[in-house]
Amino acid sequence: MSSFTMVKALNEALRKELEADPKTLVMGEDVGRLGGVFRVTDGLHKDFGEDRVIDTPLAESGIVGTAIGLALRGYRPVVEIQFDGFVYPAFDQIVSQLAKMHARALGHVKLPVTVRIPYAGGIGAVEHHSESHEAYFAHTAGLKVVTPSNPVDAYWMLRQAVRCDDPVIFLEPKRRYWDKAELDPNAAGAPSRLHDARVAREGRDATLIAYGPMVKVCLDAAAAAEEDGRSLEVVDLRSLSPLDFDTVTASVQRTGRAVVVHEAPVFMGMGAELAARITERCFYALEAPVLRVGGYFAPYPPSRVEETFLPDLDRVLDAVDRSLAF
Amino acid sequence: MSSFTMVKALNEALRKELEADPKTLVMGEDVGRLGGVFRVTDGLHKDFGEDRVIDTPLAESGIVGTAIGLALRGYRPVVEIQFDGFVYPAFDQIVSQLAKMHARALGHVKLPVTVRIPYAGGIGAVEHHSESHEAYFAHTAGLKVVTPSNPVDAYWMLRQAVRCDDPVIFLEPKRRYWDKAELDPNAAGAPSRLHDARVAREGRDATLIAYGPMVKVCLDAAAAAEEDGRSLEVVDLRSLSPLDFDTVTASVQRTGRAVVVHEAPVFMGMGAELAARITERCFYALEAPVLRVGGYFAPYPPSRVEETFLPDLDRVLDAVDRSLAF
Amino acid sequence: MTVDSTAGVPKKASGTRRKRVPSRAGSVAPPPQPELVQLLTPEGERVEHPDFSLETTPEELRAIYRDLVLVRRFDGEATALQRQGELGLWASLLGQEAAQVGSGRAMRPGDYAFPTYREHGVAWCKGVDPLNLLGMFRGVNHGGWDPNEKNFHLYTIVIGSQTLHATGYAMGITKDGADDAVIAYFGDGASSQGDVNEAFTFASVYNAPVVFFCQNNQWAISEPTEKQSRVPIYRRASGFGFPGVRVDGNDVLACLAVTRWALDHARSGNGPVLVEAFTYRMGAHTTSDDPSRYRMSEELEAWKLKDPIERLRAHLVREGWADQEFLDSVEAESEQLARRVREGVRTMPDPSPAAIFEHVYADGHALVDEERAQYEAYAASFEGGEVR
Amino acid sequence: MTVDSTAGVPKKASGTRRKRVPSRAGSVAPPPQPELVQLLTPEGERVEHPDFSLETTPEELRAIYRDLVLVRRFDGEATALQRQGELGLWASLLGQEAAQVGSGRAMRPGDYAFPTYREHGVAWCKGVDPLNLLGMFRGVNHGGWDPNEKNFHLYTIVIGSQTLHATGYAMGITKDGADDAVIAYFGDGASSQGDVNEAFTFASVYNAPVVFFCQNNQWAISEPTEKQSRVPIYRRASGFGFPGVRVDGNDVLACLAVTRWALDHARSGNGPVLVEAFTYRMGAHTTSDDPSRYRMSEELEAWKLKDPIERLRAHLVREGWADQEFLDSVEAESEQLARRVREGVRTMPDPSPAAIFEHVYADGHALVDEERAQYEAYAASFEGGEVR
Ligand SMILES: Cc1ncc(C[n+]2csc(CCOP(=O)(O)OP(=O)(O)O)c2C)c(N)n1
Ligand SMILES: Cc1ncc(C[n+]2csc(CCOP(=O)(O)OP(=O)(O)O)c2C)c(N)n1
Ligand SMILES: [Mg+2]
Ligand SMILES: [Mg+2]
Repeated sequence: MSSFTMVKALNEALRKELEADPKTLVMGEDVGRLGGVFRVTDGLHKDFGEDRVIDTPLAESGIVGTAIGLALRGYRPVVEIQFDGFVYPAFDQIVSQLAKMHARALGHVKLPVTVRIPYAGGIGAVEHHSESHEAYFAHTAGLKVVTPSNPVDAYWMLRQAVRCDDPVIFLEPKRRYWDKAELDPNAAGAPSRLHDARVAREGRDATLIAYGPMVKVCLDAAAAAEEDGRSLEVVDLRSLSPLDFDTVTASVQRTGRAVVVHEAPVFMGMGAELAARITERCFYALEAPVLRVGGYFAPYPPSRVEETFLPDLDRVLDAVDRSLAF
Repeated sequence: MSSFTMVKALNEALRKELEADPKTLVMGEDVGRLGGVFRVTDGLHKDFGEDRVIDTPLAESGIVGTAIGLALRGYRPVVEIQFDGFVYPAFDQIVSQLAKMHARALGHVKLPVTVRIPYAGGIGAVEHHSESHEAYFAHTAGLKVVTPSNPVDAYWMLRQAVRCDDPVIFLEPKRRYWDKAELDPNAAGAPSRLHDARVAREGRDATLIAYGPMVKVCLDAAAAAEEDGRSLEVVDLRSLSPLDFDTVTASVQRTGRAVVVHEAPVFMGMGAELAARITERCFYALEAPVLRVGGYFAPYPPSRVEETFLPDLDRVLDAVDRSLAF
Repeated sequence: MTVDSTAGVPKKASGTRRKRVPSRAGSVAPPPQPELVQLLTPEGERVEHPDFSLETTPEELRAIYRDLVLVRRFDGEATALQRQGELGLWASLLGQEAAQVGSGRAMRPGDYAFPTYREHGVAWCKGVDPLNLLGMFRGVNHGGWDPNEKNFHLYTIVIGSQTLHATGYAMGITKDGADDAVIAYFGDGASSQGDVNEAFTFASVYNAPVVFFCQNNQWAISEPTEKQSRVPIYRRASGFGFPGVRVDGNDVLACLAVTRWALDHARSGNGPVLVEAFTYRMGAHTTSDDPSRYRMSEELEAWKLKDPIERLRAHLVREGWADQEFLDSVEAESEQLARRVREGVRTMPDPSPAAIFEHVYADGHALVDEERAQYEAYAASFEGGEVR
Repeated sequence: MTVDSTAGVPKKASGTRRKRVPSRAGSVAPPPQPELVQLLTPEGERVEHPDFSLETTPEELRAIYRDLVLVRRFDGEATALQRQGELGLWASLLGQEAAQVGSGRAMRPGDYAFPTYREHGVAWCKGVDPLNLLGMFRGVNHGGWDPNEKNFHLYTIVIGSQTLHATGYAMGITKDGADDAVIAYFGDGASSQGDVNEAFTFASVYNAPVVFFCQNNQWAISEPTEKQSRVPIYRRASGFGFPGVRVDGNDVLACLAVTRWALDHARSGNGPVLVEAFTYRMGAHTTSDDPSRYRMSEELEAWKLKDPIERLRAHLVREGWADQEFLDSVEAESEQLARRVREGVRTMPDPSPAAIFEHVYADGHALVDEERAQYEAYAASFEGGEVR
């Protein structure tokens, strides 16, 4: 056990996978000598060489498209998209090719491609560097979509994503990159399956449902609520597609109330699906409609107002109040 | 008044807008001499010339990107994407530029670009020609998203879309292209505002909510249900962003039950948002959770099984039964 | 010389403003067409080319002839089957047989082809059963053959996408230290797509063993090639730092020789090559298309004189390498093929509705499982237990 | 000649397989660098070029010198302001002043520029207040100036996108029958993006009056130009059928002359031109970057000798067109500019939180209105009535 930031945990996961399978590749813009703009690939170029840790031309469609070709030749590429807002040039390759080729080939080919994307806001960045676009990917059949909330999950989830025979969109909450946790990278295996949600904190009065960057906000909110005598359960989804509704609904059946929290705009966000499905499954258990806290229906704003845009402890507790008052 | 197919209605709408404003342009692949693969632009190239009805190179990002530039120069381009599945190469230009540039410029520039897309299934086509991707666009702030269900709406909604100073994603339900209706293209103006939903059929027992290609399925279902003594209301959303929740919730407040129907996969589709928001607004009026009927979480299948994939009268009424039995 | 000498060198930077010559899209005079690599004239005469030689035996030429005829017959049958309602759509290769058979035959078994939706002749050369090609056009699958069985990838409909897959595959060949190469097929229209140009960049930067084979059949549905480029497409390559060649796409021998050279160039570590096969789409874009709306029949007539099969037949007959018996036997074989295809299509089973849920994921997905179970319960609620 | 003569012509189609020379990405030997258009040597000596001439007055040269100095000073101040926490990020143009001021000055007021995020010198020449450029780097807006006021579009961060906007804008100029032209700025890295290549296609097919101005500063963050192209970037143009020129990007006079020629070429109805300004990014990619991780300091030292400002100063002094007084006055003016910028940034107001909801749509949107009202009610529930 030693202390890892999420960046270091991700780096270690890549290193382990590069060691384990000579067919595993890392590719993307500046992932080589620089080690990535967030240093997630730091040192890998030096240790595994430019044949396995590949600086690509500046073209995201090309990166994902050639990764598909490499996968067809038997490779296992881990692609880095430098920032969330730069994945869209690759959208066609992701949605029409990466997601659909296995089905198109009636299973004859597999596409074990992991697409790592540092995503979401809160780091004071310029435009296109703070987007939460998980809904686009989650709505796309053929993709798996996961996002860790802490270094330990980041490590194990990335290793599982790389080994998964399906394409995985791996969303890294960049504002949590420097959070630390104790991790034993040589432990026997992942503490739990890739696609299980996790009850991050137990509680009785309402369930907060979050993933990636918002799990910490919800945990903080639950801690603050405790001081007011309210007991909030926090569920960390970890996987958005597939989505572990059993864990979610089991919690809501107990608490009777749910608030979903994410950075993406509320409209057509993950919260909509969660609200719809929780209501289907827990209709009689619900004391209040599932409420949603998220970004507003607007482009991600300039950094000097991003705090207003981003759900925070106050907005989460405001929604909890509204839920309890219903 | 005379009889128009939806294709002819759309064609007439474009003609009227090309006549009304010399800055209006039509551009896309094969929209010129051929008149578009569905003949929506038939005759326009001949009558308005190749400076206004423009056959473009085969590059969707280029089409939308140059349309943005033309809009910046004061033009009002109406872009055709040949089929739903071919819009993804333009996704970056749509999501990062078209949708956001007005906000980026603090309102200094306007982007009156209409992106027409023949979408959805039911015509027995090969892959990529039957997709329903409205959720991607509806989740994107900065875009408006509309879809007509019949020739009269098609005519007026397209005219309004072209005149709108915001970018509009105009989704044309291609399986309804050859449906007919009586239309007076010289009437004084649109029968209603662009963004209003419409109660397409009144009823008491439950509300069917649909748009584009599924409105007819729901109307048929309502007619069939009447024979069983059930009175179903049908709401045609027409606009998906903004979404007219007032009309929707007014209906559900009356009926107490709602079923949303669309071709797109249920997971993260429009039905999720509708269910979530209806539940928020009508919590105590709901006799059952909002149910959803839609495509499965899979790539759109080969045409010989598309009927299984597509919601039909039986699946809609099955959901109504489940709602009523709740 | 610092100004690229191939296009519009300024004589002198003029201080004064030249009067603007108004110009409209498409009105730029097309440059003179470059000469094509040709080894067999339209009249069937064998000619030599300074850069590309080819040695063939009569037997090989007969085998090529057989390929051309069978491929055309298969294609014609598919068109007929579409008219009869057995297929939903068909994209005919009529006129492009030489480009496809020539390039297809240039590949070794280890070489991999990434086709568009029209490469029936390449599929034939790679040994793919033609019936396999019909599944997607009939609507029973989206392709569905095993690409690795014959090193022939699935048809790709999204224009240009496959050029990146081909390039990535070729990058993998380099990593493997293998002796194989790849052909990425695409059309004149596709040359405008960002993906194709990104493929050029990746292939040249990584020196990948990929041949970009552009069948310039003069049309992208209704748009002539001038809507895609104002210079010949083969010239695109030089701007990316690799060679481009224009070959007579109706000359199967030239296509064979040039593609073989290109593949060898690529597999020898010299990086990509762009081959532009100058040919003509003799039919409609697909069976849904009506070319009379946008092109002159004279054009078609002119190209008929360059027919790829006729010229090889003339050559074989002139040289005395093919007698009537041979020609008849090929004809008979082609009829047999057509019959097999016809019967195969008519008895091709529809997929079961539950096929929708199969192969969405390799490792499974809870939502797919759930929806499948729901569907099955729903279907069971009907008489007969299955819905259509 | 059918094989493009500029890249790897085969001598003869070899029947035998050459032994494969294994090759790794990047290991291809770079071709010899072409000569640059140069009018002013690094030593400040005025030279003539056979294709590009330029007539200038001493006064004009002094004005150019002033631009260069002020732009550099402004840029340095912005870098300092970032270090002081006043800006979140800064993308320095250090080393690229000549490319920007030369091309920027070549434009007429009616000409339109579509910049990346680094064209502070072009903005300066177009008359945009430098303070406006700082808003997005401070995080108070995403740009926000009125592009039509000075015909200078907003900074575009998504690499390559703006080249299509520029092309569309230029197509509009043609439709208007106007006498204007457009410059699309982009970097060496951007040349790999599909969008840029699609822009080349659209511009050439529609013969649009757009100059593609690529500042090849040798680096795309940590990737050297060889990761983007194995031939000089200016050569890309010929494959699309328009001229490409490589100019010494540290020679402001050459940049001015070549860009002026290119703009005139474009506005005269001859279609697009690609100008590659060969220069060097002297600083980090942005203030977030640490170039010591990936490049040698010797490279930097070599380029220091080619400094764009030094050579013009040397020229002015040698010709006796600038005395100490003049140089001092420019220096003083640059300090004044820096002071104004410093003060301007420090007093730049933060946007109000409700700005999030403004300008999302031009014609309004019910959901935005609803969320805004909700936000305002929520904010009002706090003491002081506003949340941060
Ligand atoms: C990305 C994309 N856009 C549009 C289409 C629709 N489409 C199908 S074929 C075609 C023309 C292709 O022309 P070309 O590349 O010359 O190939 P050809 O059909 O002539 O063989 C078009 C526009 C598509 N399949 N994919
Ligand atoms: C589509 C996209 N991908 C990635 C990035 C991240 N990024 C910002 S600048 C840059 C390098 C750009 O290099 P170049 O085009 O040479 O311009 P320069 O920064 O050298 O001026 C990258 C990769 C981006 N902004 N947009
Ligand atoms: Mg073609
Ligand atoms: Mg650069």
